[in-house]
This record gives sequence, structure tokens and C-alpha cells, in this order.
Amino acid sequence: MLKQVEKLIIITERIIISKIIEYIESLEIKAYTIYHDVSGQGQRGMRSISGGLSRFGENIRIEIIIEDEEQAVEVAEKIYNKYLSSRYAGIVYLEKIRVVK
Amino acid sequence: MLKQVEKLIIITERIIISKIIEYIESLEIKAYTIYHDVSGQGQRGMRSISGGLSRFGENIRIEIIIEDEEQAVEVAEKIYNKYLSSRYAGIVYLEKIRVVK
Amino acid sequence: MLKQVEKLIIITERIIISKIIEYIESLEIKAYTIYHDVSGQGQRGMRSISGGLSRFGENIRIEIIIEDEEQAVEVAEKIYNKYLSSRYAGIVYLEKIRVVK
Amino acid sequence: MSSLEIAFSNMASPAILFFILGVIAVSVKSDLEIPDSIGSAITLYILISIGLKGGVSVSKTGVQGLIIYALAAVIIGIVITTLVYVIMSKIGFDSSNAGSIAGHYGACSSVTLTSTLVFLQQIGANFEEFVPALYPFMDTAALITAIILGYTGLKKKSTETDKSDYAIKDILRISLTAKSTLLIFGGFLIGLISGVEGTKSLMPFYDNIFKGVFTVFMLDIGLLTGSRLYELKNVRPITFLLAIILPPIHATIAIILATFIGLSPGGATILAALASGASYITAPAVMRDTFPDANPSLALAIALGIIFPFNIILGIPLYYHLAIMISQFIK
Amino acid sequence: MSSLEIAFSNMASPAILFFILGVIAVSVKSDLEIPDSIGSAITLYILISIGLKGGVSVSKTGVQGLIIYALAAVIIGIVITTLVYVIMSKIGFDSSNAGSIAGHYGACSSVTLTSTLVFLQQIGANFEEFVPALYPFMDTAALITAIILGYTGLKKKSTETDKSDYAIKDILRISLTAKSTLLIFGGFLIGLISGVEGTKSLMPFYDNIFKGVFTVFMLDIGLLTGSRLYELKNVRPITFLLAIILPPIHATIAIILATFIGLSPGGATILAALASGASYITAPAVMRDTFPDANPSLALAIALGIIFPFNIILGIPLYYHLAIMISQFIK
Amino acid sequence: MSSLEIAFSNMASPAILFFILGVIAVSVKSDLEIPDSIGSAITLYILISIGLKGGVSVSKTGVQGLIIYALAAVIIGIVITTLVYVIMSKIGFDSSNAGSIAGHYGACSSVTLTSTLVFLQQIGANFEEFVPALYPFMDTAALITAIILGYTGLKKKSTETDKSDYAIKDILRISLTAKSTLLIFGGFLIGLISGVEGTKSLMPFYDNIFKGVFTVFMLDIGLLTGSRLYELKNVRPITFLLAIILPPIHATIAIILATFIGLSPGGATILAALASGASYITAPAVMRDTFPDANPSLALAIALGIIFPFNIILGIPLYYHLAIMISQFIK
Ligand SMILES: Nc1ncnc2c1ncn2[C@@H]1O[C@H](COP(=O)(O)O)[C@@H](O)[C@H]1O
Ligand SMILES: Nc1ncnc2c1ncn2[C@@H]1O[C@H](COP(=O)(O)O)[C@@H](O)[C@H]1O
Ligand SMILES: Nc1ncnc2c1ncn2[C@@H]1O[C@H](COP(=O)(O)O)[C@@H](O)[C@H]1O
Ligand code: NA
Ligand code: NA
Ligand code: NA
Repeated sequence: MLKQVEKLIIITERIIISKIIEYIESLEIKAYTIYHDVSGQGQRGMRSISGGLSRFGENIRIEIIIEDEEQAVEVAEKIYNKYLSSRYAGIVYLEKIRVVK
Repeated sequence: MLKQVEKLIIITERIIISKIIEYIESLEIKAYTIYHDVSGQGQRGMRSISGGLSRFGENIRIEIIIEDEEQAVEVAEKIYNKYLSSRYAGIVYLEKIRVVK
Repeated sequence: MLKQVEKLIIITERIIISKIIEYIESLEIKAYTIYHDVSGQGQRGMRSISGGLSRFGENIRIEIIIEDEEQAVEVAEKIYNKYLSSRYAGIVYLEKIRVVK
Repeated sequence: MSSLEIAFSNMASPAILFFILGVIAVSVKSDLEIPDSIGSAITLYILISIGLKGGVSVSKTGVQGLIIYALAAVIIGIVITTLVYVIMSKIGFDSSNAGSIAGHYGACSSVTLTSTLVFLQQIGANFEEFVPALYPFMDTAALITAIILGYTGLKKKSTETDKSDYAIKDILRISLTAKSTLLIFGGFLIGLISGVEGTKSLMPFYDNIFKGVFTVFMLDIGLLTGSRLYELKNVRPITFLLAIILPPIHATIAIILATFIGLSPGGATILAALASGASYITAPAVMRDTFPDANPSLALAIALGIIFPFNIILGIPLYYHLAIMISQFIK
Repeated sequence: MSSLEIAFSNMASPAILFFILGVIAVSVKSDLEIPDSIGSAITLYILISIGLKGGVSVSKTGVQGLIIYALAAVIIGIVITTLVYVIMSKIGFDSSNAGSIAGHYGACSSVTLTSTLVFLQQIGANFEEFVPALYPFMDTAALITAIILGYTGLKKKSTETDKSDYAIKDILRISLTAKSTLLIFGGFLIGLISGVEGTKSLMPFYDNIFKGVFTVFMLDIGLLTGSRLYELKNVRPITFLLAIILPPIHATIAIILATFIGLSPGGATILAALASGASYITAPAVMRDTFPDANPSLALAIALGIIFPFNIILGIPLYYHLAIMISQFIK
Repeated sequence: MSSLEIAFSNMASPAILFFILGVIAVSVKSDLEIPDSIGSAITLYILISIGLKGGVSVSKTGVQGLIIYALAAVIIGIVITTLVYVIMSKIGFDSSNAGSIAGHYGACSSVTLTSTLVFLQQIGANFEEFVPALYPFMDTAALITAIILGYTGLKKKSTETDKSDYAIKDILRISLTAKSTLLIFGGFLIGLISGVEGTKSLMPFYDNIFKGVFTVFMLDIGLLTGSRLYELKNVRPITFLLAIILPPIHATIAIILATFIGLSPGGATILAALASGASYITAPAVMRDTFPDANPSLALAIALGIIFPFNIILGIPLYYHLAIMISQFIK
């Protein structure tokens, strides 16, 4: 059984991972996947894995599968406004996927 | 030249990686990509990278690009039924992509 | 505000990461995300994380979000032709996503 | 100092303090973490070191007669695991969960083992140096017993397709080729073959810095334990209680058998550590693989959050004291 | 050899040469890299080692009277951070950037500290062994001061929703539970509790191989510094100049206060190292978290690319020389 | 014991036993693995250690006269690589593959080198301590030769666009800045500058625990070798045969030249180890980058699966025996 749902992806600074997770959970989201060992380059400069001295500068990717499209968009915009619009480096986007149930 | 194909994604427990790969290969699939250093949270609790003592608790992501949509759905459902429906933690989904040939 | 854009994904040999990044930047692309700790199997054999002795054999994934579809396709094909068609192992594909602005 | 006094001075040993530091770090939400790969490397180092030193010491006396001890280790593993399985089934766990918990209890804890060795050296107690190398025998026996018991319970539930997953010979292979078995046993054989002379130049690495490296390991275990403590709130009181009652019982079984077959109080204490310790490296992996329906957090939380701290802080000194008493009694 | 001559022989010390090797490796685009996890593990090792050895040494004399030194460390942290904040605001940085830069300057650099310890041992200078354990006091005081100053400047800008992010008690918690605080301080306490006897068996690990491990750390710092050097081209000349003028001033403040409260020239030099060094482990993380609008590269580039090399190559020997002169003067 | 008897006792050395343990672990599908980052760190440690000790030893005698040995290393690298290239072309490999295989054969193996040093120390043989530091000379000469030969062969195929990828000065830069070159050579220079006194405090780390750390490295190489063995089934018999015939030939060339320019049998054996060993760190990376059309698995499987075990088990003792004979003959 396939069901079309939304996948919300957030790529941002590793340093705020616990804040974001806390915020996500406060939005009643109970499931997500986190990818570590991510680096990148954007408007706010190179974000590379920093040679062990501090995890400062590294990115993470959070992936949240949300059934309801409206909710997905809402969550995406909330996270964007709270953390990424002018403060931390990052990008937020949505993809349509079909999940097996 | 772009060609529309299916991308099948499996996020599941690292502990069964070799079983799943064996099973995938038994379905005549010869190409896949594996992402390590993945953690997450779902119905079956937090799956975090466990501090080096055992890889128990960690997730992996397997990505399989399959040309034929029907075959992709079939493989997705087979993997879901065999490993994820009631046994190991995980999620399986499909995405449409356009691959460069 | 959601905006439909293209996400270009390249999975290839870690050994050419600096060449590819240099090439990407020469195409006026200033933003990308890199995933490390990726392994895989394809026509050109198993590409596994090699036990620390050399990073030879390992894959990486580069993800580039590009607003203009035409440009995305062009970049994808250029990279494919320059590096992947007959030389290094890898795969290039595109996905439609909606990015939050 | 009486053996009991000596024993309790254990509580302020640096290794245990580092463990506590780790637990505290998690509870105050520190960003302190030890990378995965470092934890793996230290585990590898410790297992090899234990095996190697055991092998070197046996190379002096020869392997004749060791078979009886290996047999004792196997018997202890089987007995303890069966006991736990029966009790867990009695208090209402289904076959999967009872099997999984029994496997965790029966299998061995390398950190408890190492803590015991450090403790015995600290207080200057003698022990037969081959005893740590009995680890894989007890560990494997326990895991296989747990799997067989769990299967027997699940027999009716298992479907045709699942059959291949449950082949006993696969399980045997997994246990025998598990990282910890291979490293302790491999180290043992290498020590045995190379002897004192052949391994002398390795000892600055595998021996001199051992206790220092071990403190980092204990810090890591402390971090892991701290991150699992919250799961204890879901543990039923009876399960909790059993986690404090069973280890000393297991230790006592081991000490009696050990003393009976001629081990010194030190050696018996090591066997007691293997018996009473609960595994959180091999067992979670093997049990997860075998009983995917079992709740994996439960057994791990008990092993790390209750049994391990109980053993290293109170248990080991107690078992040593007990071993002395039993050895005097039997003599 | 005069103290100055001795001092400058520092430049050819293996640790500094490894640092230079790291910088060169990056500048010739070598593929040499030290994995993240190894860097973390070495940091952990060094911080524990510094704390532990401090604690062991204090266990001989007792903790009475240490409070005055801890207080001095706190005062130095506050004074330096305030000084830098005021200067940076004067030369045109906004509150966020001034706060961030002040935090980097005020907080401490564990590598500068270690370099100083190695230097003092090399030349055979005496020092009070508890001084390195003052690190967390100065570090925390500096970070909190920077945050308070920065906030005060930002007051009008901060909106309702952001309030929770700026709670002073959160910041205090983050500073006090930061990896480096916990490890140095935890190590200190463990050393204090366990004493010389209890930690003797750990010293082959935490002491004998220390200087060797430290060279790998310096190589890592060299690689990191090399990869940040290009950012220096964006640094304004005035900022650049200040990065060379301020550390000796901070050191002088620390030395005067240290000598005044009775520290030996060696001890005063260590306090000077804590004062003059700029943080690139704690501070970047804490400051990034607190002042997301500040340019994170700027402060880091200054700390690593200017202050650190200046201090380890020229600064430390100079500060030691200065400490001797001031101590003679005060006596 | 004759030198031959002594030699063959090598087979039971702990290092080789750890290598075998690694191979066995893979073949029984154990879950034993050594994390990437640990492997990298150990490689780094070993390369620095080799360079450093070489540099320290040369600091006693001075660098005068070393140039002749460096030159000999370069010549051996060129000769061997050319020889292999010609042979591989003869037996039907295209330019890419012949170039890639020649590069692997010609470049050096740090593990073979270290095994040799451990072996010589074990049997108490003398050797000139600067010889290991010739590694980068032979390695770089071999890689560059392989690339030039391969290019010349490919000349007609290479298109306009690819030109930049094939610039000889890029290749020279890559070889000279490669991790292994930089570490051995950097370590050498640091040892040379700092001398015995300056590095004494580093030796507990870089020397005392060296042989122990090396066993972990050998375990890692064993795991890697085990995971590549299956690729040997695709190797043609002639290629297989050559992998056993060529190393002794290369060693003989090196020994004759070495003895001729005045090296002791021990020193000549080290040069033979550099010559006969096949690279699986530098060469795979450089060759993959240069000849993307070549089959990367082939050369690696030969290097790891045939040449390496042959050398460490049989080769090294043989070469040492040969070096003694040749030195007696020449005298
Ligand atoms: N166009 C893009 N394509 C891929 N990744 C991006 C893109 N823009 C930003 N990112 C990722 O988001 C991070 C922060 O971006 P920025 O806020 O623009 O500095 C970068 O380090 C990248 O990992
Ligand atoms: N809705 C979701 N969004 C993103 N990842 C998920 C989601 N549900 C499950 N996962 C991933 O799949 C793993 C297993 O999920 P579960 O079986 O629900 O415990 C989790 O640890 C996550 O990594
Ligand atoms: N069909 C596929 N599905 C997923 N990943 C693939 C696929 N084909 C290739 N890859 C990835 O691309 C790498 C190189 O592929 P190849 O060039 O076919 O050897 C593999 O190691 C995989 O990581
Ligand atoms: Na047990
Ligand atoms: Na400071
Ligand atoms: Na060679």
C-alpha cells in the first residue's frame, strides 16, 4: 500500500540540533531521521567538518515525514522563521514521496 | 538525457544491514547506496548512535534507484513485509527522480 | 512561501571530491551540501568504507539546489559527461522540491 | 584492613569516579561525548589486552587442565541463563522478552570483568591469570541457551518464511565470530603462542597504559548509562528488584563451582564477575537480531542502569569477600 | 643561558614544529587530515590529564587557600572580557560581534595552556600545579561576562519570542557543563580524591605519553589554523593589530595579579597563558549559539591565526620573562 | 641459530599473528571492524614515528653523505616501476592498467617497512636508522615514473579537455604533499632539528608503545586484506605468478645497490622492503586519480592479497639472509 505524503528536509548548523529537535517535538512531531557527517557551502560561508576540535561549523540534515501536506508546510515555515530566516545557516524544503504502509 | 525512474529509500536498523543487502541482492538488484551515521526517532523509540559500545540502536539509509516503477513498488513492499511490518524499526518510501544517462 | 526548484544529486567516488567541487564552483554554483560516510555498489563494483587505510573506495553525495530547471539539467549533464560517463563511478539525478523562502 | 574494608575502598577508585563523571555529564546535559570510533577502539584494545595477558600467563604453565575450567564456564552460562529465563517467564514476560533478558543476564560484561581485574590488582589479591579468558565460553553458552529457550517458547508463532532466520547453526556462528569472542580468544592464542618473550615489547602498550585507558572506557560507559537511565522509569518494580537480587545469586553459584574445581578466591571472583555481569555489547546485538519482537531497551536499561553500577560499586568487593569465606569453608 | 635565551629556544620545540607542519600541510593542499573523532579524543585526553595532575598535586597540600586563586581567575576573566568588549565596540563592531569577540578573547585556550606547561617543564621552571585547574573559573567567568555585555547591547533588538534563548541561567548551565569545564574539573576532583597512590597506575597513560600525544594535537591545531588563515585577509588592520597588542596586555594584568597573590613566576606564567590565549573550542560554540548574528569566522580566525601562534612562539617565553621580572620587582 | 632459522621464527611474531587474526575474522564473517578514523590515526602515528626516529638518529651523525642514499632510493623506484610497466605491457595490459600496476609495485608499503623494522629489532640486527626516511624518495620517484610511462602510452587517447588533469606538475605536487610523504618527511625533519634531547620526552609515546600499536595496525591490514581476497579469483595466473616472482627480484636489485653504496645488511634489508613492498595507501589514491580507466581492484588485490603476506611472512627474512650473503660476497 503506497500513500502519498510530504517529506520535510532541514539542513542546518549542527550546533542547534538539540534546540531544533526540542522545537519539533513541541510541534507534536514524534518521528524524524537525522543524518550526521554533513558539510556544505552557502551564503553564510563554508560549513566544514572541523577537524575534531569542535563540532562548530558542521551541518546536519533532519528529515521528517508528515502525512498532512498542510501541516508539513506549516512546520517547514515555522522552523524557517524561527531559526533560519536571519539567524543560523540553513535551508528547508519539501518533497512528495510515497510511503509503504 | 534524463530518464524518469524510481528511487526507493529504506531507513532501518543498522543491525540488519547485511540481511537486507543479501535479500536485496536475491531480488536481482545489483546497485544501491548506503548512508551511515544516521539516527532517528519513531514509534519504536529513539535510535541514536550509541557511544561506540555497540552499533546497536543506530540506523542506516539504503537508496535504490530502479528503472521500472512496478518493480520498485514490488521491492518496496517485499522489504517492508519481510523486515519492517512488525519486526525491525524502519520506514520505506519511494520518490520519482530523473536520472542522467 | 514555497518555491518549486530542482535538487541535483551526485553520488560518486570520494577521491574526486575536490575536483568536482572546483568544477561546480567554476559553473558559478556557490551553494551545495556534501554527505560523507556513504558507500555503495554499482556497475563498477563495491565502493565501501575502507577500514581507515585510505579513503579510496568510498563514495560521497553532493546535493545542489538550483532554482532554474534548465540550468540544473545543464549542470547535471556537464558533470555526468566530464566525470561519470566513462571514468569515475557514480550516478547523477534530479528531483523536484519546494524550498521555503 | 579486613577484606571487607579493603573492598569498600573500591568505591573511590578512579575508574568508578570516571564512570560517575560520565553519568553526571549526561544528567546535566553536558555536550561531552566520546566519539563512537573511540569507544570501539578502546573496547578492542581492552578485549585484546585481556586475552593477550591471559594467554601469556597460560604459556608459562601450559594449557593442560584448562578444559575443566572452560567446562565450568559453559555450565555456569547455561545454568544462569536458564534460571533467568524461567523466572522472567514466571513473572509474565513472553518468550521473546524472557529469552532476550536471559541472554543479557547470562552473557558477560567486559567492563565488569576489567573492573574486577583492576580491583584485584589494586588490593594485591592473587588470581589465576587464565580465568579472564573463560569469557567467550560463558558468553557463548549463555547466548545459545537463551536463543534455544526463546525459540522453544516461540515455536508455535514462527512461520515458514522466518525459519531461515532462526537456524541454530547461524546463531552459533554469530556467537563464535562475535567481535568480543574473536578478540579475547584471538588475543589469548597469540599470547599463548608468543609467550612472555615474544610479547614483552607489546606490554608498554597492552599493559602499562591499560588502567589509564580503562578510565576513559569507564567514562564512556558512564555516558551510555546516563543516557539510558530514563528508561528505568518504565521498569516494573519486580524486574528492578530481580536486577539486584539475581547478580549476587549468580555470583554465588559461580564462586561455589569455582572453589570446588580449585580456583583461588581471586580466580573465583573473576568467574563471579563474568556470571553476575550483564552484557551490553554482545547480547543486545545478538538478542535484537534473534528476537526482534522483544523490547530492546528494557534489557539494556537493566544491564547498564542497575546491574553494572551495582556490581562495580558493591558487588565485586562483596563477591571477593564471599569467595574468601567459601574457600575457607571448603578447605 | 639567560631566561630570555632559554625562552627563545622554545621556537624549535617539537610541539611547535608539529604545529608548523600542520599549517604547511594545508598550504600545500596536502590530503593530510586528522579525523574528527581523533581530535575529540585527544582533546578529551589532554583536558582530563591536565585536571587529574592538578588534582593529584593539590591532594598533597590540600585545597585550603585555593579559593583566593579561583577568585583571581574569575576576576581576570571578567576584566579582560570587559576590556575587549569596550575596545571592540569603540572601533565600530556592533554588540553581537563585540560580544562574540570578547568571549573568544576572554575564554581560555587549552592548547596554549598545555604549550605553557610543556615549556615550563622543558626549561625546568617550578610552578604551583593547581594553577591549570583554574581554567574553568576564568573560562566561565569570561563567557558569562561576554554574554551579559552583548545582551545589554542587544536589549532593544531582542524580540519577545527570542527571550527564552537568552536566559542567563541557560548560559550559566552551558558554560558550567561544557565539555572542557567538566573534564578539567572532573579530572581535578578525581585526582584530588584518589591522590598520588590512587592514580599512580594511571600515570603511564595520563603522564608518560602526554607530550607525545600533545604533538599530534599540535599537528591538528596546525591543520585547523592553516584552513582558517585565508579568512585573515578579511580582517581589518586595526583588528589585526589589536590581536597582537592585547594578549601581552592581558598577560601582564594576569601576571601582576598572580604575583600579588603569591604565585611563583611559573604559576603566574600559566595564569598569563590562560588570560592571553583566545578560545577556539568552548567560545566558538557558546558564542555561535548566543549571538547567531555575529560573524563566526572572524573571531575564530583571529584566535587561531594570530593570537595562538603569537602566544606559543613569542608570547609564552616573554610572559615567563616578564613574570620573573615582576616577581623580583614586587619582592 | 643461523640467520635463516632466526628468520623463520618471524612467522610466529605477534604482529603477523594479528594480521592472520584479521584475515580469519573476515573469512568467518565476524562483525569485527576497526573504525576508519582509528586506522587513519594509527597510520599517522606510525609514519610520524618512523620519520621522527630516523631524524633523531641522523641528528647524531649529520646529514652529510645522505644524498647518495636518497639518490639510490630514487633510482630503485624508477628502475622497478619501469621494469613492472614493461612486463605488464608485455603480458597484455593496456597503458592505464600497466601504469597503475607499475605504480602500486614501485611505490612503498609502510606496513612492510614497519614489519621489517620490528623484525630487525627482534633478531637484534643493526641497521642505519636513516634508511626508513628514504621512503618518500622511492615512493615519489615510483609514482611519477608510473604516471609518465602511463601517459606516454595514453598519449593518443587523451583529449583536449582532459589535458589539465594530466599536468605533470600537479602529479608531482600530489606525490610530494601526500599524507605519507609529509608525515615521514616532516617527522624526519622534526627529529633532525630537535635531536635526542629535544625528543626524549616524546619517546614514551612514539617509541615505547610503538610495537603494541603496530599489532592493531596489522589487525586492520588483516581485515582489509581479508575483504579483498575474493578479488584474487579474477586475477590471471600469470599476474598471480608475477606477484610472487617480482618482489624478490626488486629486493635483490635494492640489496645489490644498497650494499654497493655501503649500507649494512640491516640497512639493505630495509631498502629491499621498500623496493619489494607494494603500496596500498598512496598508490591506489594517486593511480585512481590519474588512470580512472584502470581497474582499481586488480592492483590493490595483488598488493594486499599476495605481495604483502608473501613479504612479511617469507620475504623479509629471506631478504635479510640475502643481504648478509651479498655483503659477504662484496666484501
Ligand atoms: N542551494 C543549495 N544547495 C544545496 N545545499 C545548500 C544550498 N544552500 C544552502 N545549502 C546548505 O545549507 C547550508 C547553509 O546555507 P546558508 O544558510 O546559505 O549558508 C549550507 O552549508 C549547505 O549545506
Ligand atoms: N515520520 C518519519 N519521518 C522521518 N523518519 C522516520 C519517520 N518514521 C520513522 N522514521 C525513521 O525510521 C526509524 C524507525 O522508525 P520506527 O519503526 O517508527 O521506530 C526511526 O528511527 C526514524 O529514523
Ligand atoms: N541504481 C542505483 N541505485 C542506487 N545507487 C546507485 C545505483 N547505481 C549506482 N549507484 C551509486 O553510485 C555508485 C557508483 O555506481 P557505478 O558507477 O554504477 O559503479 C555506487 O557505488 C552507488 O553508490
Ligand atoms: Na553474566
Ligand atoms: Na583568554
Ligand atoms: Na615498492
